[in-house]
Amino acid sequence: MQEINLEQMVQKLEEQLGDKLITTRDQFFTVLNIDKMALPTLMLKLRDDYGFNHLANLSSVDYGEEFEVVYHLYSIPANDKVCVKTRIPRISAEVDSLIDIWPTADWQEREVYDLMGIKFKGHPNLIRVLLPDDFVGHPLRKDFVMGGR
Amino acid sequence: MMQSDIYNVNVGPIHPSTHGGLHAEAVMDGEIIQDVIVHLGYVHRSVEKIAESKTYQQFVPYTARLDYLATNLPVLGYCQAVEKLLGIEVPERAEYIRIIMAELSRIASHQIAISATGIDLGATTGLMYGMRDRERIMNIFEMTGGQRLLSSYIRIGGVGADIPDEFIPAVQSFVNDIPKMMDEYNGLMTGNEIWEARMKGVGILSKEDAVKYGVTGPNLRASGIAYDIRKAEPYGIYDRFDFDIPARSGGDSLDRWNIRIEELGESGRIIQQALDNLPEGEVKAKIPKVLKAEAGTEVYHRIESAKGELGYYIVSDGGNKPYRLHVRAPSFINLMVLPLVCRGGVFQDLITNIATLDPILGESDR
Amino acid sequence: MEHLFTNLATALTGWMITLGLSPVWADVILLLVKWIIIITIITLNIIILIWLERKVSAFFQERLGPNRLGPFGIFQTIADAIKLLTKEDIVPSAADKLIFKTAPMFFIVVAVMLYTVIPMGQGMEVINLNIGLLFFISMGSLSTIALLMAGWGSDNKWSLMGAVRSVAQMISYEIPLAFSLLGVVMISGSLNLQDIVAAQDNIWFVILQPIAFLTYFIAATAELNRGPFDMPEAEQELTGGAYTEYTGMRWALFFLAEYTNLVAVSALMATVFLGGWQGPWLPSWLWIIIKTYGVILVFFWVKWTFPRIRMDHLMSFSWKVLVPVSLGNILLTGAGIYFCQWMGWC
Amino acid sequence: MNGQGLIKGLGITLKHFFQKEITEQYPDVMPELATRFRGCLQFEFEKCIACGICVNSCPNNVLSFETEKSENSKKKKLLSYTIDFQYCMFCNLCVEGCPKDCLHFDHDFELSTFSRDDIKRVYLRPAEMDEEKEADAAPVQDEQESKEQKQIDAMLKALQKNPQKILAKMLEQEEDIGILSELMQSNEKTAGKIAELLVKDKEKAAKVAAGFVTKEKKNRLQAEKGGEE
Repeated sequence: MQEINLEQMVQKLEEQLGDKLITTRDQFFTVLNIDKMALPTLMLKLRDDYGFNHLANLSSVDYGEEFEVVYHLYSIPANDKVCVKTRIPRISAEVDSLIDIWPTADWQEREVYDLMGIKFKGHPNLIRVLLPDDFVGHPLRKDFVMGGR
Repeated sequence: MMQSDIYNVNVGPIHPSTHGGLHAEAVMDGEIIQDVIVHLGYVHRSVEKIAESKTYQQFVPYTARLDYLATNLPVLGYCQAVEKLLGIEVPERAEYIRIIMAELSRIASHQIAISATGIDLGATTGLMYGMRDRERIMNIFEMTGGQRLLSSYIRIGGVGADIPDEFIPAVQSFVNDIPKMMDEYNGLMTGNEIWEARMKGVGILSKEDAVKYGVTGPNLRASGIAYDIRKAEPYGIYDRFDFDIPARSGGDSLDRWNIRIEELGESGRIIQQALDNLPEGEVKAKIPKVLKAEAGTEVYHRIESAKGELGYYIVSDGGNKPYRLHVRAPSFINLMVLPLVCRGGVFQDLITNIATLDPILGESDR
Repeated sequence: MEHLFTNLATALTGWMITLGLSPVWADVILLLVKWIIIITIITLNIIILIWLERKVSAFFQERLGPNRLGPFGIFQTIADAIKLLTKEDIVPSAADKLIFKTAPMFFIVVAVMLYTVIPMGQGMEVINLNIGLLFFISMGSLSTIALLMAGWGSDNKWSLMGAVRSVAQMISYEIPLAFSLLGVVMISGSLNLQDIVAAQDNIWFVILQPIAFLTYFIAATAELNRGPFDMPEAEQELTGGAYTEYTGMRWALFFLAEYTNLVAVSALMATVFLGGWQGPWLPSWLWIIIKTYGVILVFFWVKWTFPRIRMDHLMSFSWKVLVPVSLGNILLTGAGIYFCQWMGWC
Repeated sequence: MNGQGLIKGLGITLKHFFQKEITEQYPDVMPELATRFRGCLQFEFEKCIACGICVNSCPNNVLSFETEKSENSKKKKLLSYTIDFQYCMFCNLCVEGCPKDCLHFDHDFELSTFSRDDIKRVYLRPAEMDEEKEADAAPVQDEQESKEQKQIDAMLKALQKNPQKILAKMLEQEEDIGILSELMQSNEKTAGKIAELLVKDKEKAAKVAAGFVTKEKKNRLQAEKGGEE
């Protein structure tokens, strides 16, 4: 793997993906906001061309009208880091599964499906992982009504 | 050609060797495992949802309940994540105390892993020796934080209180005894021929699979990748310490076991250095009573917990509570390779593999 | 002291004959009395033995062990026995009731039968069988059936796995067990246990037959289902194996039988390899007790140190190591005997 | 497969066979607890100013209290304070938050009760508090004395409940501790004296305790001799 420069990488990716990719930076991460249709393309590029072989974290945030799926990628051993985000509408909460690119996405995607109710297209075994199978609702959504004390 | 039936055996959720509420459904052909289906969620407490209704400080004790065998590590990770988010500076003395407590927790967790592997493989006496040595760490935790197991001692901005006078001698004597403990575990178990026969070549996890499946921590290092977040992306003051990352290349159960024993010694080295350089001063930063992060800021902070990469992803909406908190639990992800490493082995290997993968269900189920 | 029990027996027979019983009936009654005494001793002995194992294992692990009930916790086992007796007796609804219920009884009966031939002192055995050793080995192998009955009758996957394991294990280890004893038989020229003891007048067979001794020890551990060969039970894997579904007194019977077997096998080991009841100063029946307990302590020591061996390793160890070694031992013994005769030493 | 490892393992267990056991004999012998040990949460009613910081800092809604607004002053009057132990995580956040130090953890860790209702602890407003207020300016001397008296009472209770542990700080030999605790149980005056001294002057208390023990020993010795004669 050749040494990569994050700046160069972002520039190149922006050229290749055009307006589907919007790059922002916060204190800690370079954030690649990608259109959900181009997600697998970008991820494959990141893994194969830039050595991001470690999908550390796969999470999701409920922003009301939209969900955001967040991927934190690291490269071992080069130790670069990048954050990929994609927004999907609440009504048709579906995004491509990354299980073919990183098998570690398997349970992480199942967890997001379980708790946030986002469907992953192409996942071979998309069933609940933490909650019982007969559970109704997705508790991490902000409109989930909590019971109890 | 022999005709045989495939049958399923439910290992757990109530089974002596599943380290909590793990339910592994083994698909077996005689004594040979064809596949393992892992069912999780028996210890699910929806910690991530609870976090959304608690203030940043209030959530601290909950994090201790994630990895209840190494309580200071998840607390440290959370507190550092919040400090990163809010830009809080932690006093020097507190940093050193945190390192000591974190490494003690790592040792305690590894000792549980070691002794639990002992009892899972039938060496009951190994369990007692590991527990006996861990007891000394529990006493140190009781001395500093007041609680033995779930000591919520590390706080946002520092630690709960300064260390008592008897702390340093107790830690020092424990650190001095670590080589002796390692010798004992090695003598009783590692060197034992039966032990070696049960572990060598069992549950092989290749380098490539380990990375693909996102396995981290001792399990990754046993597969031949010397990757440790303490070195790769030092958090706190880990860059000031001199220590090695033990790594093996086989990726089998024996390697995973040996890595944990070697890490006891490395943690001992870190604690020794921290004790030698412990500065005087404050132990808690001056922070406001109500902590608020700027709206829209977010952080992903990861630490090397005893089980692997423990990450906290916190999103803030400007309030005093996290808008969204996600825990990247190493046990959850490490457990994913259980079917992979078990396939083709005999039933007893399943027990060995669960023990050496060392999952903690409180963390994996959250 | 030496002839305390034999004299008692003679006196009892004499007394019964004076009462007008025919000598045959007197013998039968004496046999019964011996049986009852043996069963009583076994039960009492096992209470001590269970306490001893808990205490010894505790000391290995830097614990205290039972220490609340009575001095040094000696009454703990009795309390446990009462608890087990009063527990609810659960028979799984899917179980094969007859087999499930008879299995523990079968097991304990077989275990007690082993004591018939063991010489407990000079002239002290229930029956002085010519084929005592053969009887012991064949009786010992019957316990396999009891475990298979328990495992099959329970209708539980764990139990069945335990039972299948135990059958495989016990049948495999019977062969080296028998072969290792064959060397002793060749030297002493008898299957009678009293003769074997007498043949160790000058030198114990453990010195003449060290390989056989070691093979016997390993094979016996496996036969007893004791750690590191406790595969059929394997609490951490099979959650109790064949005993998973048993509760209360039925389970206690299995436990009792296991310890009975332990004592019997250890006593045979003392008889065959350690000079039996022979020894200076003390009465013969005390010597055999001391030797038996010595062997038992070694069994404890081994169990509480080693991890459990894996099933396939266990089988290959028997067939690839123990069987050839014990066969080689027979060859070696034969050659040795021939050499001795050729030299005119014996 | 040469068996060296097996023999080494046997050696290690044999070595431990002869070592001293480390079992703690709870409940016969109470464990030695660290000073900071968090057992049971205690509340001191008199000190509380009903600020509510503890309630806000508690992660699990364990604490709650009721107040009443006095007519003539702005100050809120605390009526009752409830600790619902079944939810307590013993995290110490309330203790750290309290500005008046009215919450603290004591060393009593045996918190199991027979019924669920007993888990909840409700502190009601003590009647003296209102009376004191009416008396307005009570002499400072008295206050100190009553405080001391309370401490003595608490000590006496503690002595009756668990004499061994407290006495272990003063006396070294176990035999002596046993003698003194027996003595205190039979004689309330002795217990009262020791409790008082423990609060006021610990050194003197140790001396007096030792004195009591020697005296009692002598008495017993004489009694034994008398019995023999």
